[in-house]
Amino acid sequence: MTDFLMPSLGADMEAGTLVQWKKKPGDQLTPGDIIAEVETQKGLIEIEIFEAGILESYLIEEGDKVPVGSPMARLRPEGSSKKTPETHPIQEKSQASKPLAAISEKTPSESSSSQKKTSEEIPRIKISPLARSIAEKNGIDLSSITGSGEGGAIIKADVEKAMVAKAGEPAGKETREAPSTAKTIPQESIRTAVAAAMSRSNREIPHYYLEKRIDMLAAMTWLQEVNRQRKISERLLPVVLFIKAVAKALESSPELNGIWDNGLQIQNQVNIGFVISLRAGGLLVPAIRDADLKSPEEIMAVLNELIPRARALKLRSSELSDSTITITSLGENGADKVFGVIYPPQVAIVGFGSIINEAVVHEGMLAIRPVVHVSLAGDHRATDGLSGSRFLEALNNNLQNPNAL
Amino acid sequence: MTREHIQSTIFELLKKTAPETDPHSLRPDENIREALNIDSFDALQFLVALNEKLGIDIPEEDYSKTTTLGSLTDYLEQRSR
Amino acid sequence: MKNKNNLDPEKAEKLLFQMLLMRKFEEKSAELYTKEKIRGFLHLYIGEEAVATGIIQALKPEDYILATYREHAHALARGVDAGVIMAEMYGKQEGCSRGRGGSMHLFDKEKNFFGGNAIVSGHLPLATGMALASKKLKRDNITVCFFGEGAAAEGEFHEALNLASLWKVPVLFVCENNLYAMGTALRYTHAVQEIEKKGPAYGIESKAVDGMDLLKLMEAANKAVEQVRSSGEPYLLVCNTYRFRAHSMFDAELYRDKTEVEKWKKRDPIPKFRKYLLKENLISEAKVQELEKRLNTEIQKAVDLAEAGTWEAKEELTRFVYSENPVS
Amino acid sequence: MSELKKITYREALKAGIREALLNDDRVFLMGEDVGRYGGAFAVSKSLLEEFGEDRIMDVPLSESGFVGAGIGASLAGMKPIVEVMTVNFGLLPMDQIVNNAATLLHMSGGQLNVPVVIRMSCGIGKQLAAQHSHSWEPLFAHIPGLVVVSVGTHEDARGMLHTALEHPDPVIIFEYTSMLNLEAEIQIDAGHTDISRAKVRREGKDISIITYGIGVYKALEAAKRLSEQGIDAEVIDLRVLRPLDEDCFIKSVSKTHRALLVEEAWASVNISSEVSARIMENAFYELDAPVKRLGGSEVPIPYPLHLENASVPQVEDIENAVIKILRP
Repeated sequence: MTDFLMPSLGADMEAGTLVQWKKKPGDQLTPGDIIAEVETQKGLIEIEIFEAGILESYLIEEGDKVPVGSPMARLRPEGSSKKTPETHPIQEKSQASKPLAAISEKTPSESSSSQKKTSEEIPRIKISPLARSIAEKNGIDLSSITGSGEGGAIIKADVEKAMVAKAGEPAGKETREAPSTAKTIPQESIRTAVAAAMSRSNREIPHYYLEKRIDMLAAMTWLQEVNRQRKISERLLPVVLFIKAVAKALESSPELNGIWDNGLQIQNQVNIGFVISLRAGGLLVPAIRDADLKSPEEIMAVLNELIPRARALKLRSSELSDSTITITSLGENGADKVFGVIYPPQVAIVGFGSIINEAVVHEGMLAIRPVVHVSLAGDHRATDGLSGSRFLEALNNNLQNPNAL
Repeated sequence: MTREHIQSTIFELLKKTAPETDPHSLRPDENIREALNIDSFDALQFLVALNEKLGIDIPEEDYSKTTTLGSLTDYLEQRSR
Repeated sequence: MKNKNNLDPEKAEKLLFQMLLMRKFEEKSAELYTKEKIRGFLHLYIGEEAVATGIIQALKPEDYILATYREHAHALARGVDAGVIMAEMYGKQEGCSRGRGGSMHLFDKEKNFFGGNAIVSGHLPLATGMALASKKLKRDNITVCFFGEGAAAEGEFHEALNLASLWKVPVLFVCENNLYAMGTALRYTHAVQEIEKKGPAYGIESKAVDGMDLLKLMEAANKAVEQVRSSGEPYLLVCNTYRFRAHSMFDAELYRDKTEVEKWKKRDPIPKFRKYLLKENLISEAKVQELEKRLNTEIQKAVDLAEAGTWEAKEELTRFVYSENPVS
Repeated sequence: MSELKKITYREALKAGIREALLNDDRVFLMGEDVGRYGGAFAVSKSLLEEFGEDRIMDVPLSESGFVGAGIGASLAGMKPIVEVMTVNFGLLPMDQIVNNAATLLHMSGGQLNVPVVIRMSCGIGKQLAAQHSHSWEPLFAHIPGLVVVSVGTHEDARGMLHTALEHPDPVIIFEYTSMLNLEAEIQIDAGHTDISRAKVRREGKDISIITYGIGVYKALEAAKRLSEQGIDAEVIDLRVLRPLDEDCFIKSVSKTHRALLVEEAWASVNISSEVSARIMENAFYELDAPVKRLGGSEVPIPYPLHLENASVPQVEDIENAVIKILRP
């Protein structure tokens, strides 16, 4: 038995529509017979048969449109009674081409996503290819060179001038590393990164510590009142008040909101790094940008978006490098107090212990009230205890007036 | 809503919050957050998810009734009636 | 022992076999095309076999032949092996053009077969130039150039005829007038439909002949070839013929009537020639049957060779853009 | 030091043709008005008298016909020099050049090489207006299978034809109408031109001016003026536009680190476009400034002299462009 296939009548013919069968099942077929009429984009074409035999059965009906190579009818070749059907050339072809198609589907999406990542926020320096390669070979810092080429581009002559200047300088000056552009954060590297940062902090930063106990009754009452009126998904956590209160307190102590790079550089933006511990160990400190300008609701919204992303290790590199000060908060059920280690190059970290009930003297009376122990670790190169003390006092005031946050 | 349904929902959501733990091993009187090491943010997310799944809103003043597996199940069962 | 048409049994058998081979070879090609073994364009000569057979039998091996893209039969008549032609149509490197040309570009320099030219009329100036070279080099070979009546509407036809006559070079122009330039009938393309009238305008002797009758063609061809060879001047022979099949495989034949095709099929040159040979006792029934059998073996051998052929390595792609041994 | 001789570009071309005719009997010149008229630009004046009409053939106005015949003659063993009076008529035989001359070797699987030489005069003449002022070197240089050369100096006007005729593949030679009367001194015994290599016409270290044809003398003049301002420009005559001698200009740019590309052809998709792309591909890290191009203004060339001059790069334009690159 063989299949009669929709013939290919031209390289540009992809399919044909069976208009009419010209032979019936049982008919004797001789080469040259017209078996069917097929409609193509070029018009009606009579389809010729090339082998002798008997038309066994139709496999498609009049009106059907099928691709070239599709079986149209079954034939019993002359002389033979039974025969295994031939393997279909078209089928073979499509199978063979499948893996290729799969590969080509995959590649573009992969490459485009990786391209997107690497091109992110790299500052462009206008420089000729020749000048760039000379500078790279000789370790010349391009940011210090003024270009004299077209449109201010750095050209070979400029780099050579810089090389002469460099040769005159004392050796050993370290060039600043380019900002990291790491994107997906490999889990195992987080521990290493934390270790490195903390070791560096301990090695380089002379820490001083201050602590203050803050009465949280007003803040908690306010929070309960606010949350009572809200759907559960819109409720605020106490940490939101901590973040906002810290941000606001920095207004009067801007020297704590800065970075140390051969001297204190006070930062205009208040980007609060918020310590998120990962269940698998290690921690990440993404920044809540412009926290001083955000309402508590906005800060909560940021947390709702940021924390799941951090846990999935899907932070952008800028979110990890933007912070100007760090907050670590242990929540309700942890230790009473936490003393942080400053995250370089920042100059301060604020630690909030658990909110606990303690006996306190209030208006001359002993009372049980919710309190939080807040610590400040400061870089003694940048600030001293007086600034820190002023900051904690302001923080206290802010938390006593939650309405104003 | 059956007690079984409530419990299986609780287990499912806890597993999502703390994937490396086994919520089924919780004793009825054990503090969930301490046992499974869930911080305040995740705790809130857990309650939000419960609300979405079961349609039960838990006011903040009732948070104290939700600390153990037993009390949480009782509470939800009662609220669902 | 030759009869009045200068035929002896040996030549008679050879010519009949040649035409049967052309027919069968192309029928097989059509089948292989539908099975996607052969791709690109495939133009069949079926119905016109007497023309190539009649003209080429009159030539010497050193004569140059240029043909069109409907040239399988011409290559076969010239003695290019059927298997090598089939391999070419498969695109295999065992083909006569290493598989690079396909159906439309059969070349065999050794056989002085210069294509396989698929720009209509583009090879007419080449033919004139080749004949010019023969004249300049004082060779006594002639150039034969086949083309369709469609080509006679191109400027290059007129330029080539004018130059050939002007320069008095030995070229035989053979117009295979099958009445259709693709799908447009002669009456829609030529103001003067007797193509043979176009030769005298350039001072070229011209003649029309029945292209469905091998005997008449042989007579006309022998005379024309002889004249070109002896005079060294061009000649235009118009062979009025008909293709039974569509222009190419993908052609719905909207432009002509079935009854017209059937009418022409009655004049099929192959049965006509066979009948004549039998009548003249130049061949026996038994011999005819033996030929048919040999034919099938020959075709099968051709297909086997093409099937067993190999693909030219991709690394060879850029070979022969330029000659490999340029003079420095 | 060999003897110098003052000679016009026209005389140099003619000397080249004459030498070729004397050198090989198979060489002949064919073209419109090459004989009795003496050549449209008097390049072949008196050659008819010297060599006779078999070797110096006047042809009718039928570019497809006689270019095709030239190709055919070369296929059959002759060495034709086909003159297309000007490139402006070069589109008429384009089919012959592209579909036959450039294609036959590859299409026949390496069997048929086409050793024809086609000369065309080219470029802006003297106020010949839009239809007679074309610079179509890029059009021909686009086609694989052709060797395309450009005669930018007197030395090449005399020395290029010989090598072109020795080449086994079709060579298109572009000559420049506007340079015909230009006088220059050439060495009497200067040999034949290597048409596979570009030529450094002036060595320099500050910038590479890469050009061909009419651009060569203009660039040399500009380089002279620039040297007075302390700028040392290298001038490269590409000479062969296909296949490009990449090594030459890549080496030069690697030395000077800057490139200005100059030609008269319309700026988009011209030879400079290709040269520029190759510099990017092969010498990107050597560049100390962006590659700049000076090409023809993209308009049909107008008749009035001042507009004609404005439509192609002049010496001052080259000079200014170099200064702008070096002293931004």
